[in-house]
Amino acid sequence: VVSSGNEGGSESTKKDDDKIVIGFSMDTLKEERWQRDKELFEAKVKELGAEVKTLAANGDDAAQLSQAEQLISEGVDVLVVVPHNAEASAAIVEKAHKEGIPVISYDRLIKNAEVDYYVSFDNVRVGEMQAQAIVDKAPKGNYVYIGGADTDNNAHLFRQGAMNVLKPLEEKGDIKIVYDQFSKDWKPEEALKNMENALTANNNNIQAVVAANDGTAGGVIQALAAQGLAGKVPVSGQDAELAALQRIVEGTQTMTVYKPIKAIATKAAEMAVALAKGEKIETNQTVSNGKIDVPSVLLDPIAVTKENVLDTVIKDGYHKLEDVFKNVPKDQWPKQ
Amino acid sequence: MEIKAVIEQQPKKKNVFGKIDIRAYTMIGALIAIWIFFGMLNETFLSARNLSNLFTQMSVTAILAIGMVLVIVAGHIDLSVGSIVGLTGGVAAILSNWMGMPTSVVILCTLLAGALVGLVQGWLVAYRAIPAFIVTLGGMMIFRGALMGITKSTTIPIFDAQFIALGSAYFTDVFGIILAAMAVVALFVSTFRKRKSRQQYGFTVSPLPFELTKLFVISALILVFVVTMNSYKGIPFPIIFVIALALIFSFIATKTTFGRHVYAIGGNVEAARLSGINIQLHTMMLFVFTGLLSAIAALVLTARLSSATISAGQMYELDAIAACVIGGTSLMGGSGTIIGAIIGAMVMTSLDNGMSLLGMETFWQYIVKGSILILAVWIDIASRKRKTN
Amino acid sequence: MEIKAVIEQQPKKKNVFGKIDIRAYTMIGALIAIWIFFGMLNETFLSARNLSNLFTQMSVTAILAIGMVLVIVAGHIDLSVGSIVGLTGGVAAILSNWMGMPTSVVILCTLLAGALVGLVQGWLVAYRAIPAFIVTLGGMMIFRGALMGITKSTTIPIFDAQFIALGSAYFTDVFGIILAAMAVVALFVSTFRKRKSRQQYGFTVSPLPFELTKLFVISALILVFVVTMNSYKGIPFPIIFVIALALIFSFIATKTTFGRHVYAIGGNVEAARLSGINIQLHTMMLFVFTGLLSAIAALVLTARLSSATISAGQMYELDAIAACVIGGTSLMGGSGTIIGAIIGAMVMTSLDNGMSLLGMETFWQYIVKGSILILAVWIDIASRKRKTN
Amino acid sequence: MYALEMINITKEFPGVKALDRVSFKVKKGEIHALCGENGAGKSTLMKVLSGLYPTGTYDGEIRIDGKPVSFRNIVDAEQAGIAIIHQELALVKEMTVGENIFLGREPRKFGVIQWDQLYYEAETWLKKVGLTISPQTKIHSLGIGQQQLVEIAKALAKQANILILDEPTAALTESEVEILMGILEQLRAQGVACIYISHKMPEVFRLADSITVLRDGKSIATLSRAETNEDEVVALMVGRELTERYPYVKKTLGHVVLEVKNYSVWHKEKPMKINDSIHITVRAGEIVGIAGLMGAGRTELAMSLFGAYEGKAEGQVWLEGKQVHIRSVQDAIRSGIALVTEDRKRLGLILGMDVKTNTTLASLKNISRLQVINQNEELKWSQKYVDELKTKTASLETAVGTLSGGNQQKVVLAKWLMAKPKLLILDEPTRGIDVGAKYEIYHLMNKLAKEGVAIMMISSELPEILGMSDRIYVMREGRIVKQLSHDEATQENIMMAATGGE
Ligand SMILES: Nc1ncnc2c1ncn2[C@@H]1O[C@H](COP(=O)(O)OP(=O)(O)OP(=O)(O)O)[C@@H](O)[C@H]1O
Ligand SMILES: Nc1ncnc2c1ncn2[C@@H]1O[C@H](COP(=O)(O)OP(=O)(O)OP(=O)(O)O)[C@@H](O)[C@H]1O
Ligand SMILES: O[C@@H]1[C@@H](O)[C@H](O)OC[C@H]1O
Ligand SMILES: [Mg+2]
Ligand SMILES: [Mg+2]
Repeated sequence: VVSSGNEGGSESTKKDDDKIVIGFSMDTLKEERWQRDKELFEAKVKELGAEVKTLAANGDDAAQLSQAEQLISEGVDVLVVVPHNAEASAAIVEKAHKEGIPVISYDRLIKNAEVDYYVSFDNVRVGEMQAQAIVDKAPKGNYVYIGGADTDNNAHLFRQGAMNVLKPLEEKGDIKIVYDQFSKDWKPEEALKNMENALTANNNNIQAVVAANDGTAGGVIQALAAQGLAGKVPVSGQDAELAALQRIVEGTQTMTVYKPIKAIATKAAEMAVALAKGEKIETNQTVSNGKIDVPSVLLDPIAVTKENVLDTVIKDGYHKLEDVFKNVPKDQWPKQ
Repeated sequence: MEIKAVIEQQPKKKNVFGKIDIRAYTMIGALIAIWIFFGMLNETFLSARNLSNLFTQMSVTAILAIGMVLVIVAGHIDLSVGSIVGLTGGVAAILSNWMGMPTSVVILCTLLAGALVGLVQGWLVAYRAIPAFIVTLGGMMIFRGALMGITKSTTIPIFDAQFIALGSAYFTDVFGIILAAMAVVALFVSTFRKRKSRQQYGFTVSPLPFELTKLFVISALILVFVVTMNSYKGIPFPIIFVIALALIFSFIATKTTFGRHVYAIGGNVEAARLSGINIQLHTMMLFVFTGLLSAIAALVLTARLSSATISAGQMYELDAIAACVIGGTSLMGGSGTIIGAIIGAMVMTSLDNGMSLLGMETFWQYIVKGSILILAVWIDIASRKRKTN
Repeated sequence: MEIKAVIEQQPKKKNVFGKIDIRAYTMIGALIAIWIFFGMLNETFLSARNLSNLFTQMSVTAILAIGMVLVIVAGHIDLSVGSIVGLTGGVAAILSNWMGMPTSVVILCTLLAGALVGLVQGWLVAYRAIPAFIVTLGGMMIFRGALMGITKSTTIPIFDAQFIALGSAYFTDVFGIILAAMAVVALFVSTFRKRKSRQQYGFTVSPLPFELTKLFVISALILVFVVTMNSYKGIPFPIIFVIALALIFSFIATKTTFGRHVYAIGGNVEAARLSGINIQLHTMMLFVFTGLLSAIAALVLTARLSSATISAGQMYELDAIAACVIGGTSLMGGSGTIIGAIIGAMVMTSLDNGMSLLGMETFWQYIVKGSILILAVWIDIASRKRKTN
Repeated sequence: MYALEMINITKEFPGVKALDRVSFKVKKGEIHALCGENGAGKSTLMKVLSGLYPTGTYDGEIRIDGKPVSFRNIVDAEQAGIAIIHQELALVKEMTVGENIFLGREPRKFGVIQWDQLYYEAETWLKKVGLTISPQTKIHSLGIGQQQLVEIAKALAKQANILILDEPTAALTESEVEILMGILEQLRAQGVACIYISHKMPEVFRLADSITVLRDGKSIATLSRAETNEDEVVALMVGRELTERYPYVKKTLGHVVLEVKNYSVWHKEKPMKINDSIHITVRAGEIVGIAGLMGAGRTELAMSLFGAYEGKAEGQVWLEGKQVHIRSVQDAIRSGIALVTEDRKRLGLILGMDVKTNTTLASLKNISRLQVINQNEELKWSQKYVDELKTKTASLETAVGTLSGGNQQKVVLAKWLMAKPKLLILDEPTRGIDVGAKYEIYHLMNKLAKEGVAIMMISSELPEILGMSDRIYVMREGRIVKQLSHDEATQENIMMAATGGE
């Protein structure tokens, strides 16, 4: 009675002309960084002479699956996926493979599926970098962890990374984690409330804050500013958002994790086009995703501080100098 | 004979689709317009393959909308269905993955869990007279929290192939044809039975050629559907759920005392009470139904994604409600049809599908979807008014 | 004199708080219980500093709830307020940051934008008879999309210190005391004026000692509030917005023809129409109000965060509706008070704040909040029933 | 042997003792009338009997055929052979006539409704009550009178041994009342015990075998029809003698207030005229009656003149010599027109709001400055009308929904008196109101007329039309077919004109 659908003609819907089409299935465009991922990826693919088709799912697993199905039915040659959910997107891989379409996992690893390639930064590593940067500034004292959305798997990975660094220090007695909460839907206002409560509960006796991304860091810094503590307590972030970089050069935020999006977007685009042409791809390592060891290209995320902002995000053209230093008197601008 | 004189006017009113609400007609029109529109802009939109996708994609919303119609008809609302989908999906995944239960046990327990949370909510609404809006808004939070608690906020993958098939398998071509044949036979038999019964009571019946034309048109539609689906991979599994549930609940709504009593409660609760209808029991049952249907939707969704995630089902209640309203259900209670809701779900899914095929920017998609929702109801209301002026 | 005979019964019913809905009383009780509970579990909860936080944290929900009450009273609903908060916040940030406008212009334009989207929605509801649920559900999507479009999905920081002050400044101690003094004087003057006027009309008034006690109690409460706030940093700016808006809208609701008409429309729209009330104009105005209040909430929120983000305001509509309902507003329309809604907002915020102070796990927070919502309404309904049986 | 005995029934609501040790007995095959003023407790007693207030919520005993019974719910009572037609229409508007007739008792097999059987049987019951409509018609497309007949059919279909009719004729025309009387007589012959509640004395005296009078929740007397008369019953009901039922006074007429010329009103949904070429004049100080059968189009005329009917209107309306174009209720109020609608609960009052709010609703402008209401003025005015109309209410802050019908009607009247109209249109002003309150309302009408108000009274009660009007227009099928002066008018010539008979 039931067929698994394998016998469907996989070639039938593929476009006949030899123009290569890459499908890009994104989780969301609702955060600044993903907008950039999209632009850079699309530009690179076009530069390489292929077409690209992008769909974003607004953070809904089912919607992402549907959109992937659509890309598949349009006959793309390669599917590049930014999964909203690591496990849930395994279904996408399966569907694509049935049609003979290879899948590249972008930024986040698709788990429990035979993904062809993985290009990313390591999210646990991001969490570790965040915590480490803060520990460097404040080796002792009361710590606050302001997490992301409890409903986002990544938020748990960042927290895991941070705790990898913080827990041993806590056991040693150097630091004490006095407050540890997630922020609903990654909302800055939730982070603000959480930080206000943390400060109140500890009578401002807080020496460091690990915030999961730049949005939540923004909320945290607002709460600190209200107590005149902005700039005195180190705060981490992630994503190298313009607003965060501006805070970093002003001194209220300590660091952000810059995932060189240009690098990942470019690399992914190159791999995708190469894969479509049937070329072989060199990878430097593999990452286990629970089912197989996925051939992976892992790029290093970069901790950006006041000191290296010029050599990283600005040099990369990720942001412009005049934007980042907009609120700093011109005579204090660094020389490029 | 007086009876004849009165009954004879009916064929004019009754028609091919039976008693669908007028808004449903507007919506069938809108649906066709949307399809033609996207079909012209994008060649793949009307391909068998994309239609197969489309039907599968709408299945979860459609299943939820089926239960929602009845709740709204009775004058209530259920904001918790999305969270119940999440929670019962989590239960299913835990049973299947962590506890290694066979699919049948998983299905049974999941349905039970859905019915149970529905029962509790229904009891609060019916027997404790707490407004459904509050109970289910609370439920929405509680069930989401419970899901996060029981899954420890992790995603739980499903490995059981049988389970996964629920969401992603297809019926073989032959089976599809058999199904279509059965449906056509059932259609003919029931129509002729009905005619005979009416004649026995001395009512006039519509002329035979008219009736036959109608039957053939419907049969042709069924056939076209099956052939189209078969030309890709066969009828997708989830769609059969939708069709079966739509038939069952349409039957309940229009042919059983339970269904009619629900409409009576929504139309005039005092009148219903004075007619000896057990308002409380009926109300509670409606929430058991939405709980149950949410669990079914959860099984389909979890199978489709082959994993349970903690954000699964978020905001689905709004989709389901929108589908109902687009399909002619009045939020004041008392009127609404299941078939209308399914059409509403189809309209919304077609928009999603079409816009994303066209690669429209996300923010435009929001704007267009919101506008279409308003526009659809607006046109419907305006056209009804014009007719009556 | 017969007039006296009838009027004399009033003091029994009227009381310190005027005509607050009975549910609001239950909720004041619940609020006190919650405060005592958290106060016992966590020493900082009842500290001046945390109370100051708490009031600030509730401001956005409270401002939205003020508008929502009237919309619900008139028998409608507004699901778009959260998205309007997002959109107008984006507008404000663009004007302030990208275009470098001075704060006054930013405020003016933002309020205009809020009123405008409210006007459009109100027009569709009032003059095109499209159900508010649909219009504002559509609006919810459209405005969120528009926000993403105009901000290009980026976070826009605010640098204008004046603007930021709207959300995070405090009034100086002296100013707070002056304010309190003014409030107390106004209270005394208005009460005695009212007494005099009543006496002139020949109505009896409640005994002077009773009235005085009442006045002193309220004055004391005002004083305690100001002193507490001053013992930290002074009255937070956003709270003054909330208080001012609550007073203005309470006045509109209870003392003006507009407010009276709104309650009449919600009570029986046909009777209201036949009494010469312009239903459509009133309905439209209500949505202009919610738009305007959403814009005010957006200013506060954007200033508090000193940036506009595209997720700002998401789901706030549910918080606002929950606050109204907890505070005694009936979703069937016709009844509800502003002060009740503020108390409702306070209950919800206290729960959030207390649980987060205790470091409770997120999933428990969901479960507790949902349960309290249901429980509050349940207790209220049960106690009312007991009273009438 | 009694078919029904209710012994020492006591029922309390918070603050009200609605029934105080009431005893009530009905024989098999008798029509037993239950009379009493508004709020006397008639409906409450019947709700106790029909299981709506279950055992335990009242004190006392009920016996059927001598055997004590206790009803937990409506179904129990129905099984004991009791059927009731409630005072308020209890129909589901979105559903068909047939569905309504069998609501809760649908013919079914395995829970599946047998539609053909249902409609077939519904048809039979409709014929019994003289309705020639399809049982598949939706209720909302019927007029109030037809709906009332459907209610009667619904009760008859239960084939009960005890049939309760709580004011079944309030919305019926004379000819429909005739049909009902016929049915009741037939039922009596079949041995069914009927309990008949009505404020219309002629009906009571035509039908009833015995009459029980309730006053203030107590049973005052049970009389045999043969041994009593209308005056005695009325006196027992109100506790005093009422000398005259219709206090007609000859008035001095003033200038023409309302002149309607060649006025037509279109149906709001169908392309047909509901009113056609209407000519009407009303003078200051005059009470003009408008008679006609149900569905004659009188309500639409009134609503249209008041700017409240959705269908469009043609023709001219002159008020005090000036032509006016009334497009909304606001226009009407501004021009000095007031309309007391026929359905006070649905259209006249906001039941959840209090007496004072309802009283001032249409004239808030007069007691506010800069949109701010002067609450003392509000109290003053509403108190004034409570006193003037002798409205029985606990306080000005009592919700009107808790008042009895007559007192509710007085609040509606107060609302429009406060608007100081030049023309007061009353649509069925005394429907469902007891004799005492009626009498007060008639006096009020006379007083207003004397003060120079022009009054247009739509009524289906012929005695009222005859007894109160200076001039009478008779309407049939949307047209004015006859005009009669107070002295010319008789029951016969009005009916003749209204039915178009010879
Ligand atoms: N549900 C209720 N709650 C409170 N009081 C009630 C309720 N129902 C009836 N009453 C009161 O009980 C008394 C009797 O009311 P009931 O409706 O039985 O009078 P009635 O004789 O039927 O009057 P009418 O002729 O106007 O129909 C009235 O004072 C009424 O206000
Ligand atoms: N809502 C409606 N829908 C359709 N037809 C209606 C509606 N209301 C009234 N009608 C029709 O309009 C005509 C006039 O009815 P209307 O109620 O005005 O008569 P009336 O003389 O005022 O009678 P009544 O004594 O019942 O008030 C009738 O044919 C009636 O059936
Ligand atoms: O970069 C982050 C992304 O990885 C996470 O999933 O969502 C929040 C972002 O800040
Ligand atoms: Mg009664
Ligand atoms: Mg009428």
